[in-house]
Amino acid sequence: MRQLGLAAAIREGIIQEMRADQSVILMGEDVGKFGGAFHVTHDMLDEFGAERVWDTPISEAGFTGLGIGAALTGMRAIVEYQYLDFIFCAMDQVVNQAAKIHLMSGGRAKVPLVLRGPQGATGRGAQHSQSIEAYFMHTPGMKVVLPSTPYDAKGLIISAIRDDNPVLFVEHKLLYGAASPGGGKALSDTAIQAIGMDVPEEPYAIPLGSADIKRAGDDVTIIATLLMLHRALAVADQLSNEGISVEVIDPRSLVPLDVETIAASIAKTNRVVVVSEDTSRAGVAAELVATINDHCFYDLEAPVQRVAAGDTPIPFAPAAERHVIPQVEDIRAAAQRVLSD
Amino acid sequence: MRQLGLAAAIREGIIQEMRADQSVILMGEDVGKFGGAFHVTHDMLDEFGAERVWDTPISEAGFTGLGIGAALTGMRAIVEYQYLDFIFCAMDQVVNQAAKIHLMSGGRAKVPLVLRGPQGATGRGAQHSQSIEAYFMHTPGMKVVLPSTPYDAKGLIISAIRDDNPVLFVEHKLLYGAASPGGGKALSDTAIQAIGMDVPEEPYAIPLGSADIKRAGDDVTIIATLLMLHRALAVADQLSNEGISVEVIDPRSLVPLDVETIAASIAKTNRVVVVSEDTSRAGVAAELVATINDHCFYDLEAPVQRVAAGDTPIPFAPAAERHVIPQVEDIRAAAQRVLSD
Amino acid sequence: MTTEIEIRRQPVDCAGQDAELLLRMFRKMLEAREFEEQLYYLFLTTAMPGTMHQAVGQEAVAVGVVSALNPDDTITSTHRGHAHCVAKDVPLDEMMAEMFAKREGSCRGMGGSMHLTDFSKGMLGAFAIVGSGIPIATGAALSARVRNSGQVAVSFFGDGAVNEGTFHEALNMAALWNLPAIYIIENNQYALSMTVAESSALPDLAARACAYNMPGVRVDGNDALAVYEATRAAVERARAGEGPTLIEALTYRIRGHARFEAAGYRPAEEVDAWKNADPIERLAAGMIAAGIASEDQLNQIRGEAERAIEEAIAYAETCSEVAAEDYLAYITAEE
Amino acid sequence: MTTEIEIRRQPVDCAGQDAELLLRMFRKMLEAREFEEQLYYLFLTTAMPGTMHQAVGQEAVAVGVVSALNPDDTITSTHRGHAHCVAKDVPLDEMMAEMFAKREGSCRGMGGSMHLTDFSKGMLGAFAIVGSGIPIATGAALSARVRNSGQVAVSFFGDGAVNEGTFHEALNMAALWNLPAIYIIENNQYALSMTVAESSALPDLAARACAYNMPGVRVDGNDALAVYEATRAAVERARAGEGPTLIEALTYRIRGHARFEAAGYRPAEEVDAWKNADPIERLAAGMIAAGIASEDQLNQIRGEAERAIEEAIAYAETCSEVAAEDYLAYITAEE
Ligand SMILES: Cc1ncc(C[n+]2csc(CCOP(=O)(O)OP(=O)(O)O)c2C)c(N)n1
Ligand SMILES: Cc1ncc(C[n+]2csc(CCOP(=O)(O)OP(=O)(O)O)c2C)c(N)n1
Ligand SMILES: [Mg+2]
Ligand SMILES: [Mg+2]
Repeated sequence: MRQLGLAAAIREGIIQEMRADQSVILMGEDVGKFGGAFHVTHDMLDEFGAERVWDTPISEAGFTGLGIGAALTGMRAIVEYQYLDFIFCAMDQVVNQAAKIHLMSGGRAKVPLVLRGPQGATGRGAQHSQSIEAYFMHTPGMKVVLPSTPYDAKGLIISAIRDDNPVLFVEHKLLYGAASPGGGKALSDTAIQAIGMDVPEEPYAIPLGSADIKRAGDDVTIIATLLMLHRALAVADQLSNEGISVEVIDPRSLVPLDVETIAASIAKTNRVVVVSEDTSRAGVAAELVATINDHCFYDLEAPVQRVAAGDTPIPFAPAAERHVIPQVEDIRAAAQRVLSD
Repeated sequence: MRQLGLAAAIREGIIQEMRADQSVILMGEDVGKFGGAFHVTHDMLDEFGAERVWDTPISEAGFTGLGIGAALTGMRAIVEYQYLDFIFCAMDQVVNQAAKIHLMSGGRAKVPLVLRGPQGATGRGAQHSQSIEAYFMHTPGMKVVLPSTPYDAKGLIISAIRDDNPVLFVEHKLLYGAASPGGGKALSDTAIQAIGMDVPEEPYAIPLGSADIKRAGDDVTIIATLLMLHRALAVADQLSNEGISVEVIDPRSLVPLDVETIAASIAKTNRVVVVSEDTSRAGVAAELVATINDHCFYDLEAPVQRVAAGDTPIPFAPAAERHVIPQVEDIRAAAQRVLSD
Repeated sequence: MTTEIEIRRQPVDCAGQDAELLLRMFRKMLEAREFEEQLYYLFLTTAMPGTMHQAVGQEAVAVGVVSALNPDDTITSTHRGHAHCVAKDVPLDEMMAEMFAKREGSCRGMGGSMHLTDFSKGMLGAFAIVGSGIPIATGAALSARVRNSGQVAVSFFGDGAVNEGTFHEALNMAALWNLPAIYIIENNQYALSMTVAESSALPDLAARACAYNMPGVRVDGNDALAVYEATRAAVERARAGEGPTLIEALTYRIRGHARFEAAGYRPAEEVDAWKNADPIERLAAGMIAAGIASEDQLNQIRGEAERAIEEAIAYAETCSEVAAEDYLAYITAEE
Repeated sequence: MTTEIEIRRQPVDCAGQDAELLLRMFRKMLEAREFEEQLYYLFLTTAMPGTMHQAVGQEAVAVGVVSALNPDDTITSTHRGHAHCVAKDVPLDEMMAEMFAKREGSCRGMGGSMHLTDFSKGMLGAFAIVGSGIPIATGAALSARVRNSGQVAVSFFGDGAVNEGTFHEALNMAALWNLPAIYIIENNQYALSMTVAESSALPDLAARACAYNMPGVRVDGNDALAVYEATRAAVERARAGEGPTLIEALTYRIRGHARFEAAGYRPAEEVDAWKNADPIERLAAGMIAAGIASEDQLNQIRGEAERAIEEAIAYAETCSEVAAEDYLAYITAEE
């Protein structure tokens, strides 16, 4: 089958939904004429015109609000942030407005809105490196989706666009693939696996809330998203050489979360490592640990190992950034700890 | 000793620091002429003048940035948000700027900034009821402080002002006490305990990162902050009638967190309930569960019970709000569960 | 630099104007007034949940603006939104039921006073974060343009809201793209305790449109007809694809900021002077002077408005209580 | 409505001007230019970490503005901040070491290109979130006022940044309170791919000051002396307590937006035309025409600037690597 990179897969999903549904519009900085800072929206302006692809000023709060207003009145709006770090400029619109409108209206208003963009640490310093998903996991009324492969990305972006709620769709710069400016570096991260690159040409939807077992195993469960999923798979490879069988689960969406798949795995392995690139404290990994505590405590033979970014703004120097962000070795060490505990 | 309410205690702490240190300034909406929407800054404009007490336009991002700029250049700035829900309008300034500047400058710049205001659900609907501390726990570079009694409030606000970092200082409307417009309702919440109301007149500082055992006990540990601390104490009262001895811990600051005090308690009781008014998912309680998993797993005889607000925007109708926010009965039921597990 | 504010007391100049329009506006203003006056009384005497912000004295803005719109045009409102809802034909019964936190409320008891909304009437939401509705209305204008629907979108907000970044960002985009949007600054001269001169470097708020290459118009906000006319011109511009307009309607909030707030920061003479410039009385006097209605006719309308609110209260009292778990159905929208 | 942009190529009019000032500006501009040109080469040929945004062609703005300041006046900068740092006397060695992510870097290797900072020089920070430095500089101005220090605070930002809410909120407060702040729009005519006309409803950006009752001045941003003069007037105003000024300096970014960005959205003739309006050459020509310096003298300065950058690179190469755990000392400030 035809192979695509992640950026290209997301792009195809968006284009197909825009073709199928006139109400889908796109907005953000440099998304039109320029085709998007990471080329995800390449050529869309040409195909769909300036009434559906809006090149906005640098006004994150403003154009997020525009997306909400459009979503309230019959559109499905896709809003791109050039880096997800900039979503904080629009935080009130996302947290206080988009996420709350459906409930505040007693279910009468809907906000079909996709908020998407790239994140992840790639040597750009504290303001261009964050992983932001936990802020929105903690914001009721939103869904949070994170694809780790091109196949998942296409199916998930289509579901996100069709969803009637605000959906944060998180993309990792290092996973975009060679076609994108983020791709150069991607190729140099040796842990990135060439998985899920066979992408069907026809549109397909992957339901939100369905985790995917990226690798089946018996001895220890590793739960990871985005780039960390690839590092977890690298660890699974390494450990299998030592006779240890690792199950790697990709939640694919954190809200809704597929607790069943996770619990079934833990019932089998009794040992878990959770991995996330975001800041550890009150982050994704913390919530996963708490969820496992809630549902699987008596299945655990050792404390869940939580592996996440250090509780620090992300430093510029590559050696320091590497120390903050979980590396293959860190995940491997955690797996070994949970196995020996 | 003289008794004070929480709002009055915070006010006294701020005034004493402003008297002692010319570099302390205050800014926010209606903090001067009007004395603050909850009267915390009452009469400060008269005493300190318009050069130190700034009545700002409704420009949260703007005046937060002003506070940062002032803090970078020799001031200690205290910024009030009329409700903490509005801090999202300033989120970029808080998360991307204030919290990261010290690290980005290689330790050469300091941002002594207190961000404070009231939060908590009091029948005002989704945009005036949130508990926001987890967003900032998850933001490295900040400290997060939450007083539950007037005594703590005065000692903690003084420490917060003297701290060289951005500190989020969270106040709960229902705890403000009768002198404040928030106080009317406070009196009608029967769970609020008259504790820590003896407040010394002289200034004193309570170190950040020092938890307080509000009630000692042996059978189960309840960790709670703000209003929930009072509800936890009410539960402890009720259970003591049934011969169950509850230890109630008030972390007082979530960043830094006094893990030692918590671990020592769990080593004794082996059973824990964590309670927080913020949204459960990826919230304060999740982080506490994860921290306990990290440090105390082998001391646990039952899964930690997590009690927090439902994963929903906060509904207006009082019956619904009560269902979302942890009540005395919910905490009590959790304690009973963890004891019988 | 700042336009000196003159308090106008003269009757609205109704000569030769459309009687039906004037009477309808009069009735709507009375309903809005009575809705809030009765609420105030209910808050004093019963266990009403939550809080509320009264627009008493400002009714001509809401009613004048909305009277120039089509039913399918959209609006966004604020924490002070009752009058906007009344003007936009949100059923009084449902509004009152919402204030009582009842299931039959316009937001099913989930929103309350600060979030009164009714999509079926083009009322897109009351946003209680100051300034937050401005880009949302702008998005509705963008959507109208994409759908080629001919609708206009109106955002109501206060004098305090012009200092939020959202005002700036939204107005720039609306003007840049000639969106069919209309921005109404309800300048009641105070943002809680802060006067316009204390919070805006350019206290002539309509003039702030200069930065967006957009027309800015100041209008007597206690003259429903003047507000109507100014809005009508803006609507025409918008529907013709000529872009947005900023309208500053000068008015006064007679009550405190919220529920029982005493507003001690305002001189008593100032409040009194504005009480004597009441927009409802000015319209009544104008209609009588122009021979459009008799005192009797107007009294009859007054009685009808009072009864409509009485009935709304009676209705709300009989509605069903929100159940503790109702909200679970409204967290996310699912097919 | 929009001021037509005229590309000026004439020599800077240096007749009767302070030679020392002109030569100093020339030297600073050369250092900034050379710093970035060498960096570009290093990014091409070595494993430089991170990215960078060049201000090649815009040096007259940074240097002209800062030349009108005292050493203890403060500035904030952006993602495109190298020239601001050079102008503000941040040591070139430390700047280069920071680019190399070395411990001796001005931010100890924690900041990088987008966050070059040096407090000891009044350089308060490079803020790479567009618009975010504007209120921070305004806070420095407020602090100067509270401390009665006589300092002014300058915020540099791009034409794209005027559309952020922070611009609006900060300028309003600065004007409202007459703070000693100066706002420099470095209008290089593009925000990544977006032209000013595509993103600003009022493309005459200086004129946007109208909304804040603040003077707005447009100046030839490739004429260091003109920039200097405009800033000097603003500094005088600010120090006299008369409040802030908005200055729009019209210039052009000769390179792509970042590192290897090709800027294919710009017509080649436009780029060429601006290359011929180079601010360094214009100043050189002006000094020669006015007899302030000889070609030889200027060549000597050119050589010195080149050597200074060479030395900075040599220094950076010998500096020590940041250790993996260095950052732990910088997360929070503790006594
Ligand atoms: C972002 C934000 N900041 C502050 C508040 C608190 N607040 C509510 S209304 C108000 C005053 C608003 O003034 P204005 O915009 O003039 O409207 P008015 O109340 O006069 O109708 C304030 C400060 C808020 N709701 N939202
Ligand atoms: C809030 C925010 N939005 C978007 C970006 C991405 N971005 C970086 S620079 C830039 C263009 C800025 O244009 P301008 O302000 O004119 O400065 P210039 O790059 O021309 O110097 C953009 C969109 C950002 N860094 N911050
Ligand atoms: Mg007002
Ligand atoms: Mg630019």
